[in-house]
Amino acid sequence: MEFLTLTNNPAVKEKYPDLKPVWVEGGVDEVYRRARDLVHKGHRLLTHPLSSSLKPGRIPYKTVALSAKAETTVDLMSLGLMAAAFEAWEKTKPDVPLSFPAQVAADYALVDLAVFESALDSLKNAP
Amino acid sequence: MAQGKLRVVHYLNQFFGQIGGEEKANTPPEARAGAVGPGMGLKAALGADAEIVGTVICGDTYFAEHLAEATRTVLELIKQFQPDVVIAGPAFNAGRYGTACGAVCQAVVKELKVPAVTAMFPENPGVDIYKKDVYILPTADSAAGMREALPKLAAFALKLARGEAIGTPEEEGYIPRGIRKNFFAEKSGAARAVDMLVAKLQGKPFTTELPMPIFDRVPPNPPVKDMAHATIALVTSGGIVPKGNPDHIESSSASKFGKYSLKGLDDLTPETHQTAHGGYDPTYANADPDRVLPLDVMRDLEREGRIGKLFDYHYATVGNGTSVANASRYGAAIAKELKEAGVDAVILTST
Amino acid sequence: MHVCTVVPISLTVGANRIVPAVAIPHPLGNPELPKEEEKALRRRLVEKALRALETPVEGQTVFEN
Amino acid sequence: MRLELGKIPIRNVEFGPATKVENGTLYVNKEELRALILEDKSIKSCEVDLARPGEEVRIIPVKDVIEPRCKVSGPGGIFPGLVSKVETVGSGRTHVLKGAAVVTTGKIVGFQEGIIDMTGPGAKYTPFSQTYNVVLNLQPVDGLPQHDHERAVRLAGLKAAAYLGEAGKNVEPETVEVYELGSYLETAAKYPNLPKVVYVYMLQSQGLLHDTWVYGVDAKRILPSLIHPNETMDGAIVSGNCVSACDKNTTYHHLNNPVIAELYKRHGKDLCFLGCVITNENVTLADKQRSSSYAAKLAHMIGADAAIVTEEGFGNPDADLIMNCNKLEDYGIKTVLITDEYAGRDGASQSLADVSPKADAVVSTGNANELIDLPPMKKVIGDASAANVIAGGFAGALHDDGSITAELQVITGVNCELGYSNLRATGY
Repeated sequence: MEFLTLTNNPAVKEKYPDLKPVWVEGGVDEVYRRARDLVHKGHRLLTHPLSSSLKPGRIPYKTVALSAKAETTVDLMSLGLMAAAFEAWEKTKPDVPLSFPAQVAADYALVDLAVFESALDSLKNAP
Repeated sequence: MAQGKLRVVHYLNQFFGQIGGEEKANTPPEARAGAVGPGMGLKAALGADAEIVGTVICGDTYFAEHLAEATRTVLELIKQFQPDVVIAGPAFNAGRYGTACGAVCQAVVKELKVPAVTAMFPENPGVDIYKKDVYILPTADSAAGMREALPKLAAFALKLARGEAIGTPEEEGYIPRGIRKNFFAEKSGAARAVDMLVAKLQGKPFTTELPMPIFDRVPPNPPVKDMAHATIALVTSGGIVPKGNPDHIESSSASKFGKYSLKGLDDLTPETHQTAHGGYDPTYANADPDRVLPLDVMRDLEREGRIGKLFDYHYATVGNGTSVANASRYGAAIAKELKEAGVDAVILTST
Repeated sequence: MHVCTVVPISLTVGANRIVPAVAIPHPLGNPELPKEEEKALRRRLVEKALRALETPVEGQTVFEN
Repeated sequence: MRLELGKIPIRNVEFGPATKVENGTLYVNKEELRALILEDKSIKSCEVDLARPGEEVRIIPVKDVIEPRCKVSGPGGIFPGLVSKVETVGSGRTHVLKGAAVVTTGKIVGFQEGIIDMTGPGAKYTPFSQTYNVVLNLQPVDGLPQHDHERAVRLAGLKAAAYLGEAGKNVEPETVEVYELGSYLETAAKYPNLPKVVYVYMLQSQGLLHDTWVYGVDAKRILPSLIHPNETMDGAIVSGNCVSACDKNTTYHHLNNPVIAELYKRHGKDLCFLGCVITNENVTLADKQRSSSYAAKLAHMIGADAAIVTEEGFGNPDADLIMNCNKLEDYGIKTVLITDEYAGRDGASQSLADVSPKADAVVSTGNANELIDLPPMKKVIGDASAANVIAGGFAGALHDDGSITAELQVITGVNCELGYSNLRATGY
C-alpha cells in the first residue's frame, strides 16, 4: 500500500530516497507531534510509535509510518497509541537536552533504521 | 516534659481548634502549647510514648484564600515545636479543611523532612490532590467517626515517628497513594501467575498485581424542561482562553482551569482568544476559536430565545495528558460553581 | 452534555449525553467550508446538543442525528 | 513427546587441561574453547574469563546468558537451526550442567545494557549472580556491520554452551526429570474434568538487537505457531536481544521457562496443560493485529479454557500484550498476563503504554525504573566503557570510583517477564 514516512533519522532519509520520507527537524517528540496531527486529520498509524525496547525520551531518532490517505474518521487505535507515546516520552524525557557521542548517535540511527526496515515488507504488502 | 518522648504537633481548623464556626473561618494561623479539642482524644490514644507538644490552628477560608502564605506561616509555627511527627485533622468530609490538612502535611514532609499523616473521608477533595505525597487514613464522612479515627491516626503517627517501615495500604489502612514499589515476593512470578489462573478458573477471589485504571460512571441528569428560560454554560477541555493565556494554563498536564468572562462578546476572534492546548494542531482553533467554543452560535440562539441565557463566564482547561485525578477535581470544582450560580445545563466541548 | 470528536473516549470517561463533533482540531467547525456554511454547521451541532439536553436518557447516549 | 532432563549440578568452575565435569566442578580448556569460537572469521578476539558467585566481579555489557546442555539421545541436537541441524527436538534425553552458564559480553552498539554483579546489592536482582559463569568477551574484526556482529556473538555463545554441555554427556545426572505431553486430543482426553490451559509465549521481534530465533527462523517472519513445551528445553528458542537487559528473555530463560515448569508441575492436578503458542511482537500495527488474532485463534482451536501470556520488553509490546489479552478473553479464554512495569523512578506514573479492563489478572515482575546503587567491583569483565554510555543519559550514572547509579533496567534478568524471579511491584 501507499504509505507516508515521517522521520528525523538521517540514515532512513539517506537509504530510502525513493520512499520520499517527510523530514522532521527536531527530536522524537517533534516526530510524534507531526504524527499526531496527521492522525487527527484521519491518517492511520501503520507502525507503533514506541521503539522496540527503547525509551522515547532517551533516543535521538524515530521513524513512523502512516497511511498516505486520510480517512474521514479518526482512527481510535492510532489516537490511543499517540497518546501513550507522548505519555511515555513525557515519563522518560531527560532533564537536560540529549547529546550523544557520534558513534552512539550513529548506532541509534542504525537501530531505528533496522526497526523501520523490519516493517518495510509488511508495509509494502499491506492491503 | 518527660525526656525521650516523641514530639507530636497537631493541625486543626478554627472549628475543631475551638475558636469558632464559619464566622471565624478567616482566622489566621496561630499556635497553642499542648493539645486542643480532638487533640485530647489523640493524646489518650498516643499513650505514654508520645506527647502533643503543640497545636497549630488556622481558619479554613483563610487557608484557602492565602494558600502560599498560610502554608508558610503554619510551617513556621509547627517548626518551633520541633516535632517528630505531625498529625492533621481528621477533616472528615470538610473540603477546605481536608485540602488544608493535605497541604500542611505535604509541606511538612517536603520542607521540614518530618513525617506527617492526616485523615479524612475518601471522597474529600483533599484526597485526590494530596494522596500521592501524604499518608491519608480514611474516615467516616462526619465527626461522628472521630472516636474511630483517632486511635488509628495515633497508631500510624507513632509508627512514622519511630521511623518504622510503612507497609502496603492493605496492611496499614491508608488510602492507596498510587505509587509502585518493588519487593521480593515469596513465590516467583510464574508460580503466582499459575496460582492466579487457577483461582480465576475456579471462580475464587484473586487480586491482580497491577490494577487497570478505572473511570467513574455518573447517573444522567434529568432533561432541561424549559430551554427557553434556561441558563446554559460553555465549558471546554480544548483550551480556549483569552489571548495571551492570562492564567498560563499549561499546554499539557494542566495544573489548573480558568474562568473567563464572555460579557459583551458576540464572537471569538484571533484578536480576543486562542487555544492553550498542546495536544492538537492549533492552527484552526487559533484562526477561529468558535470552532472549539461556539460562542457566536450561542449568542444567536440566545437572541432568538431558543435558550434563556448564556452564562456570563466560560470555563476552560487543557485535556492533554491531564491526570484523571486532576481532571475530576477541576470538573467537580467547575460543577459546584455553576450550580451555585444557577446554571441549568452545560455544553462541554472537547477536541 | 459533551460535544466530542472521539465518541469512544467520551463513553470511557462517563459522559451521558454525547454529540459527535467534526474533527479533533476543529470540533465545531470545518475550515474547508465557506464562513457562512461553517457557522451553519456549528449551529446544527449546538442545536443537536440542546435537543440532547432536552431528552431524557437512561444511561450513556450518543445523539447521532 | 517425552523428554528426560538429567541435571548435573555444577558447584564450581575452573580452567583445566581438558574440558570435563568432575565432582561438581566444570573444568574448561580455555584454548580449545577459544579456538572453537575463533573459527568464526568475523571474530577478532575472544577472551575467556570465569565469574563465580560471591566474587567481586561485574560483567558489562551482557549480551546473552546460555545454559550448557547436550543431547544424549533422541532426535536432533541442542539449538537446532543454529548450532545443530534443523530437526524437531524435545524428546529423548538431554543433560544439563545445572548451575553453570555461558555469558557473552562485547559492545555491539554504544548504548547496550546488561550488568551482572556477582556480589553486592546488584547480585540479588539477577539470577546469574548465582551461576558459575564462563564469560566470553568477544571483539569483532574491524568494520564488521552490527547485524553480522550481533549474529557472530549470538552464535559464539550458543556454540560455547553446546561445547561445554558435551562435557556432561557421559556424566550420571543427580536427578532426572521427565516431561511428557501427548497430542492435544490425548492430553485433553486424559483429564476430561480439568480446565485446559495454553501458554501464549510472546517473543520480541523488532529488528536489530530486538530479535528472537525459533529453529533458526527470525520470529518476526512467523505466524503464531504451536510449539511443544519440551522443544524449548533443547534450545528451539534463542535470544537475539541485547537492549533492555531487565526484561529481555535470555536464552537461559528460554531453556528454563518457568511458566512451562509451573504448568507442568500443576498438570493433572488442578489444570490440564495443553502446550504453547509462540507469537511475535512486530513493528507494524497490521502485524500486531494479525499475530494477536492468530495466536488467540490457535488457543481457541486447540480447546483452551485459560491462558497465561508473557510479554518480552516494554512500551511497544504492551500493545501486543493487551491485544492478546482482549482477543483471548473474547473467545472466553480466561487469561493471566505477566509483565513488568515502567512506573517512573518515583513509581507514580502509568506502568504500561496500553491498558484494558479485560486485563483483570496481571502478575507484575517489578518496576524497571526504580533506582539502584551498584558499588565499584574489583574486576570488570567486558567493556568497562559501556558504563560510560550508561552515564551518557541512558539510564544512570557512572561515578568516578566505578560505582553506578542506575535504573534496575540495566541489570540482566531483573524484571524477566517469564516470571523467573520473585521481584514484583505493588501499590503503596
